[in-house]
Amino acid sequence: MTASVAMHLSDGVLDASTSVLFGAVAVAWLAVAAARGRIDVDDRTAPLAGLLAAFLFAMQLLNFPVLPGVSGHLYGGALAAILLGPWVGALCLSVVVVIQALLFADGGLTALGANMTNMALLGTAVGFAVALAARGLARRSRAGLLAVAFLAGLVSTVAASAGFVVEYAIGGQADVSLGGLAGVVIGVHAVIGIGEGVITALAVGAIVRVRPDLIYLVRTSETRELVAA
Amino acid sequence: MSGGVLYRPGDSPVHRIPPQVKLLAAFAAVLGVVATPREAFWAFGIDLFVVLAVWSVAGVPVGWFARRAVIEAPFVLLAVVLPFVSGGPRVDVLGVAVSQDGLLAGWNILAKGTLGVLIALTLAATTQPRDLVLGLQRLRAPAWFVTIATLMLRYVDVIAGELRRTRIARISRGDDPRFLWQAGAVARGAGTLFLRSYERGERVHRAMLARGWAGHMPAGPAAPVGALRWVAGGSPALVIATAWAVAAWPV
Amino acid sequence: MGGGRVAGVSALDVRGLTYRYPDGTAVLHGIDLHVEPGERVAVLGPNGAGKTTFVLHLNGVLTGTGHIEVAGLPLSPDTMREIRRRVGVVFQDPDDQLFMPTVADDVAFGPANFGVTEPELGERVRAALSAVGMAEHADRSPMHLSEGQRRRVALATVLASDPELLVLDEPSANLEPVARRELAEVLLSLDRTMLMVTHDLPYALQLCPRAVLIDNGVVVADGPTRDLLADADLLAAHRLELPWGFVPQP
Amino acid sequence: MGGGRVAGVSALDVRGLTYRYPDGTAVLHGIDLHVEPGERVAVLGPNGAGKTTFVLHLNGVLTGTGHIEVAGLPLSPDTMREIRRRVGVVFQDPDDQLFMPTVADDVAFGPANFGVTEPELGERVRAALSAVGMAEHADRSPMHLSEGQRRRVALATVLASDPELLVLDEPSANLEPVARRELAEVLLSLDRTMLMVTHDLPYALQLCPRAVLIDNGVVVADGPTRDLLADADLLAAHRLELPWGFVPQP
Ligand SMILES: Nc1ncnc2c1ncn2[C@@H]1O[C@H](COP(=O)(O)OP(=O)(O)OP(=O)(O)O)[C@@H](O)[C@H]1O
Ligand SMILES: Nc1ncnc2c1ncn2[C@@H]1O[C@H](COP(=O)(O)OP(=O)(O)OP(=O)(O)O)[C@@H](O)[C@H]1O
Ligand SMILES: [Mg+2]
Ligand SMILES: [Mg+2]
Repeated sequence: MTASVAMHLSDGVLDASTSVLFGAVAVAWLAVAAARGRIDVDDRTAPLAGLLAAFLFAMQLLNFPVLPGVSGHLYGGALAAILLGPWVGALCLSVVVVIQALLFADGGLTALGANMTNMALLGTAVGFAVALAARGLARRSRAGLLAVAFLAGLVSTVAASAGFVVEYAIGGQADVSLGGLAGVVIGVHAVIGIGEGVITALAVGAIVRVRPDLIYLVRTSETRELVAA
Repeated sequence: MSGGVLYRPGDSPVHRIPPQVKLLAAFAAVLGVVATPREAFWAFGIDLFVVLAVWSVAGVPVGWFARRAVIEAPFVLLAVVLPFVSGGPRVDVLGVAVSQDGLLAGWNILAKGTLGVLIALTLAATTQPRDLVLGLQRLRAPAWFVTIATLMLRYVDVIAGELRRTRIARISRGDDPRFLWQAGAVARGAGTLFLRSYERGERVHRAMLARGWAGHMPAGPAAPVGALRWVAGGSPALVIATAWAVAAWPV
Repeated sequence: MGGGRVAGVSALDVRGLTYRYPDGTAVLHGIDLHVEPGERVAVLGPNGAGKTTFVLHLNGVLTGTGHIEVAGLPLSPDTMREIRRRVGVVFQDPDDQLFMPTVADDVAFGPANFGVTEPELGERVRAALSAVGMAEHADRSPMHLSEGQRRRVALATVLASDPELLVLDEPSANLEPVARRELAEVLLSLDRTMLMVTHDLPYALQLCPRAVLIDNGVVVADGPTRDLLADADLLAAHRLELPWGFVPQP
Repeated sequence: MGGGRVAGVSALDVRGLTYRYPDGTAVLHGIDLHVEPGERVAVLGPNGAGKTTFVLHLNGVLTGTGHIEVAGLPLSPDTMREIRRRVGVVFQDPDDQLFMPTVADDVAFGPANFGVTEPELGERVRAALSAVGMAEHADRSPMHLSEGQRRRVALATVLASDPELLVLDEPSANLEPVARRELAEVLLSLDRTMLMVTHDLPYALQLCPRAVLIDNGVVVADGPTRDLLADADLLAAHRLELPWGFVPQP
């Protein structure tokens, strides 16, 4: 069983009103994202978003071994943010979360709002914030870009799990010690985040070598130097 | 996606319900389950009965669902742990003192989570992936959603195809296929696979554009769904909602 | 079929087309080409000359710099959809062209997008599949066909859209000899403006009265196919030659 | 080059090979074929006859029922690796063959797996790429080549492994005419046992003294290529015919 599946909340963990609340949060955020990041069928954002969605989805199907005994799948918040930017990235991942719930029953239908908030929205937003903050480093060299990708992957995973803790604090169905819960959940995801960071960095590294034009973070500027590096 | 991962081809009345009806019914049913007070044990019994009835009409064996339901395992763990770590008054279960509130909370997650997974699996088992997207489109999902979801389902095939091609190419030239599945190779291969699939996906996307695709399939005049079919398709959700209403009614 | 042709307007007008791939490879260096309505033009040239890259510009799949006009309509983001309705491109690799779950769905995709509805849609699909001899495979998955069968389905997807300008990139590759001849007969019977990329010089001579030779991203020769193929020096300079055993008929 | 040949052992021996694809399509219905060391055999047949499916059995990519023996070694899970060293298959679609980040890496992949080390490895890569005229593209990504260029690299990947039995599925498709002739010269100079699937009958006649005709999953004719191609009724019955303008030389 993959540890990161745990981030897909199932039905019944949150009460009905909290589920609806986060459904509203997700819809509002996505409305903003749709207005800011355009999916234009004629340019490359559409196929890139579709392919990244399919890729994350397929990685889950394959359930490939990360370490002996531990299998996992990329959850992709930082990768989406780096390749597509924060807005289209959020749109892309929300499709993944919805389709996973509908096709695999992965994550409860009533928990969709909360799951989208954590993985599609917090994950990409925080991943992008980290990458943006370190953009200078990312543009300096290939190694810098990889380091930034790693960091973004790590932090965004932890941020998504923190979202779960907040939701549980608002509408959790049992009174457990929040401190303890936060410690366990965030601790586990810090470890998972290392794997996420490594894979994010490897993927970005492979892409920048051949198709630097696909990377939103550097697309606008000094891509040539990066290729040369 | 041509096959569909959990889809079980069939021609039962459940398969034939229009996808938009099925989607709404599934959401309503899960919402009904989640809103039901956790002490109303009988209501969950009715819910389970409804789900079983739908399966028998759909002709999908119970064992199939049981195997797929393990996706929920991490939360079962949470449900089992809760009675031990929660606060509040304690009760004795088999000689062990556990939190009464925790016990109920654990039961709550177990019952609602399981029912939720079973309902979602019912949807997945009886609906083609592309029909799901069509259903969402008819329910007025935003255009960006339909576009990304449509491309995504196409591209799952592209990725699977590229994976298969790469594997054949490798073993034909003396690679040991087992090595492909070792940790390092997979991690490194993921980037290459991504690019390879992206570039083929890009060409497929061009082919779709070249033949006039504009982000979604012309949905055509969707055969209007008569009131009767809405009622038939929605009846399981209706029963679950009734159970909820009775259970939640302040007496 | 077709659309009324406006007198004096050429079917295709390309001027100064240049293109560079995202990875930096510069491929087209100023292509000029002018095609009259009803002409059938062969596009010849060595491997890597830029023929496919050129062809992908004709319906806006790639966008370089320069001017492209189809039947008087300049290609721009606004006219893209209308241009795509007018121009049908059969890609060199059928795997790039086929993506629907069944052969029939795939052939229906284009016309459906351009607004053709049942019952005409079904009729078009049947006609296109019969024209390439694949009617009996309508319900199979395109991924489970042989290479030559996929090529034929790819052709059917474009025939079904009934475009005014038909662009074919190596249409006869991987076809069995009889299918190859039948394709020639279908194409001749269509009476449509046509651009055909091919390495098969006798096939070009058989089908296209006019030929252009592209090398290194520019048009290096343009004239009657018969004359081009008779110019042994020209051919040799661009890695072309008539095949072993071929004797041009008088 | 090659390995010493054991006298009296045939290069390839296939008996009663049958195969059905996972989706239920039965394709091979008992193929029998016997090839002597050094023979060059053309494999002809209409689209969908099962030629590619047959060829993919020769190095164990597909596994049907029946008996396959390469140079005396029966194909089985234990001998698979050794068989793959001996048999080099050039796939019909070069995309199925190429997967490494650069052309040079891709060509080196096979020999490196079979234990060839530097400096011989580099030498083999250079030789194979020169043989197909792609040496100057060694450091590019195979994904960014034209169709014909990919075809040539695919061929180089197999030549570099120096197999005893060379199997080519439509090697001349999408090649420019000169590359096509040069390929013929390379293949003739190799002096290797060879099986070549092709729809190009003159090419088959030029390269292969013997031909087998496969249709509907069985071998329906086997004999000197010249005789097969002279039998117009046989050809017509299996959707084959000599191309327009081709005049067999005496
Ligand atoms: N996706 C790509 N990225 C970068 N370069 C490319 C790409 N596709 C093709 N090229 C290069 O562009 C040049 C022209 O390619 P193109 O496919 O247009 O050739 P072509 O004339 O169609 O050749 P062929 O007869 O082999 O099909 C070649 O040098 C090729 O290597
Ligand atoms: N993956 C597959 N799954 C199911 N059927 C397949 C698959 N691949 C091929 N077929 C079918 O098997 C038959 C033989 O296919 P094959 O590719 O061997 O033909 P071929 O003789 O190589 O044809 P061509 O000359 O067109 O390359 C065809 O009817 C084809 O539709
Ligand atoms: Mg080409
Ligand atoms: Mg074949």
